[in-house]
Amino acid sequence: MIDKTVATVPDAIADINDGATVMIGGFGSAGMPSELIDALIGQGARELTIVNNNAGNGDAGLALLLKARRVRKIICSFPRQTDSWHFDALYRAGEIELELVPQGNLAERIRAAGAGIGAFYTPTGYGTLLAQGKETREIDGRQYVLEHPIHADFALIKALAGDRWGNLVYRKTARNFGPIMATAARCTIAQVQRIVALGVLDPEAVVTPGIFVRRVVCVPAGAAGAVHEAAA
Amino acid sequence: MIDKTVATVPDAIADINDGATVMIGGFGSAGMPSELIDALIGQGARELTIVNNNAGNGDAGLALLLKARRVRKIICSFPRQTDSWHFDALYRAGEIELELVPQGNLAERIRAAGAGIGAFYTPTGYGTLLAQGKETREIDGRQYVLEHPIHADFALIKALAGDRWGNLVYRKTARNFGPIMATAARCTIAQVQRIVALGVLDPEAVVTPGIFVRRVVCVPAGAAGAVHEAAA
Amino acid sequence: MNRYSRDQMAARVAQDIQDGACVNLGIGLPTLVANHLPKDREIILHTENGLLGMGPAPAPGAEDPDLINASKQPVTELPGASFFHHADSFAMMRGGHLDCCVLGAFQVSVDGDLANWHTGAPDAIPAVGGAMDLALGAKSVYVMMEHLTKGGDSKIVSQCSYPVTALRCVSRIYTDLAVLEVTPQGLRAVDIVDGLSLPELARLSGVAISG
Amino acid sequence: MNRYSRDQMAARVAQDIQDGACVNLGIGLPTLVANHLPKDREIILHTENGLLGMGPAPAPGAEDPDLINASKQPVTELPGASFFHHADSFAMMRGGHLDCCVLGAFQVSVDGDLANWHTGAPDAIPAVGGAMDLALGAKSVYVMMEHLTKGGDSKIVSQCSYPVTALRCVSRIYTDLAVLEVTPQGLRAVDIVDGLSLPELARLSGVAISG
Repeated sequence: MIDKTVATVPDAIADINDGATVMIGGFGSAGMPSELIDALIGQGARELTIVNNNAGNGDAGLALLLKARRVRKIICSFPRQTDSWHFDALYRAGEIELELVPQGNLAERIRAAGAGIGAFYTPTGYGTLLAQGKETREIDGRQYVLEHPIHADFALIKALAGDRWGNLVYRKTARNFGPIMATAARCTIAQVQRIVALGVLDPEAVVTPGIFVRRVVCVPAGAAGAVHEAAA
Repeated sequence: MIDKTVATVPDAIADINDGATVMIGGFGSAGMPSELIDALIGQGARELTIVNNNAGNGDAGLALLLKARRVRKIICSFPRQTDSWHFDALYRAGEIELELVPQGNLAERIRAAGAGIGAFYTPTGYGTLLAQGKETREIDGRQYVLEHPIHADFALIKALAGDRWGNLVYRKTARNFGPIMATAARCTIAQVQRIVALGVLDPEAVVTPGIFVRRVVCVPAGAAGAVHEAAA
Repeated sequence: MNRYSRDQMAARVAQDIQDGACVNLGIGLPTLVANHLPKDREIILHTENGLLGMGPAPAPGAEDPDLINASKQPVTELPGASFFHHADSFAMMRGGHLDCCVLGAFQVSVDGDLANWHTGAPDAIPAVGGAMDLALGAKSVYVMMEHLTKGGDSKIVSQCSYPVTALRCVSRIYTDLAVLEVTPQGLRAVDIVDGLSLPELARLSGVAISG
Repeated sequence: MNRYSRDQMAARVAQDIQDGACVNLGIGLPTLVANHLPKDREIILHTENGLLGMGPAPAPGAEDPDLINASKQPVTELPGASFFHHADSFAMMRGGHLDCCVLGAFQVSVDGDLANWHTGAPDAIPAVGGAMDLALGAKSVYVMMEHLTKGGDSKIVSQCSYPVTALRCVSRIYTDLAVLEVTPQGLRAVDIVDGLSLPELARLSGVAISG
């Protein structure tokens, strides 16, 4: 029998190794798998490469992973925010490597990894600093930059509900990077607000088919979260 | 006010011009927009380039469009079937051009057109007849073929339900090529079994956002179709 | 010198957005445009973090942390809305499906090159977000900005000195002094604030502008 | 000479499919494998036209023309199923997410090259479907075929004479005479039908096979 559910959050992330590339879902705090990140901080893996849209906000989640100096490199589109002080300090001290990627190229590179595409020509970034040193090509009169997939060892994502096959549905704009990161990692770990019986999720509305998910762990919504669920 | 609904099927396809590239959804008969195709036969446009997975079955839909000699070229993955006699006859007589594309490359080239990708490297077809004359490249020790997007002037697709913004949901494996063809054509025309009020479709379960659809026309299911709807 | 207020600029942009358009309003000044969209037009707002059919800010207390815009502010969804993931959202942009986007800028060149993501200052931490995708993806790219820097320099330039976001992408420029169209023959003034002459506008801008 | 029956071949393939695997069964002979999947294993079937969690054929009269497999035969959906569009389905295949696919073949080479889409005959109408994507996408590619052609020629060859589907993609070959593993050192016999010796199998095959 297939059962991808895992009992505890620490169990779910126990095997993340030093030096791993870890994708972390979320756009700001929407869709950020906070409990998985907190467990990763506790678990202690070091020298990580992190893929996320941002570089941490305030004093929570990814920002604390950075503060704990577990991250060697971050691949993201928008590191600079009013509350990205932990990243800012490490960056200015030369203690973290930054690969800055336009957001659409970041998304497409993650999708390409999951889809087995070797590389692709994108118009985004052509003629800018972020395409310096990259191969370019004119196709049908338009200029493109060659971009390569971003593969990961692990993806940590957050979804609304999941089942024992790993099927997932998301909630509103918290969907963002979750579905594509799930396809691009060797081992995708999803925290969900609830685990439902097989067959409960509408097959027409499953966003991430279970084939892309290795582990599902239940993290019920807190007080704030419970409000959303009532509203959903 | 946005109202993409069109009163009649002939109105929906009236402006398809001679020489147009027309994508037609469906995998076999599942998802095939039969009424739109029948109207296109009646409308009379000639010298068409058709993009479909197959090359017509039996004496219906696309097969009849071929029989009527309206198609100059077909781009597909699987023309040869036990009941593809109209295509077979034209092909053997040298009266139709065939571009044979592996099914996954066909899907990805259609998706690339909708996504603004200039070209992409795919492993599929490398070292085969279907990659002859195409550019290849080794990336990280694996061999790839360069493939280009397939754009269309029109896409004719079938969905289960749609609203006046053009949002669509599909039904089971009749989804197949519809969502990606919708993104790749200048003008996408969807026949739906029912038109619903704005807000009826679940925003989490909309498969084709309305931005990709120009026209929606209602074709209620026939006797057989009514059975499916009762079962849905 | 007269100037268009920020709300007047926003209203002027809104007037140029057609009924039925799918539009992305960028961070900052462009968000004001939402308040001025003509009531008799139905315009669909896109936010690149995965929502088409975005509605206005929620009532206080009704904020939902899972329903935000690209600036990470709480928003609402309208009937007809749809949610999608990031690759689909940026495919929508890059694929040329948006009718229009409205962006802020540091500089725009007479050729329509846009600089709006990075000052290039040696100690600045660069951040690009979706700016490059928006700039080249939408059918029409409208820029909203002050015409002059605080130091009095023109933000309309013959060539961008700041790092560019995308080349030859801007269609129209809406400033506190004028509305300019980017044409193959250079900039053309569509509107000028009352009391400012075309030659004076061109002199302030430091580039040629036709009437 | 003894031969494995088609059902014995299918049962032998089924035995090599692990509990929890996501599997695509190709057109023709491989569809028989579904009838032999061990009851104590939960195996998820994929069909490339957009369904994961495919169930068996429906009862007569319960066919649904919107619910078919890649051979366009009516099927059913199991609890846990999901539907997706063609680009997502082939991304799943090309991206290496399927554990296993089972395919028919005209020929397989000792290097694991597969020929199963086209005879190359001058008057043949070529059709490829999803064969090339399946052949290189799945983690393990199992081929099921008769060992010999009707004319008695080996379908296991040193080099394919038919147009290839994909290079070096086949993991195992299940025939009516043997089960062969494709290794970097060449073919290795895993099982041979009762009464057939390894040297005789190699002689019939016309290629070297280790024991």
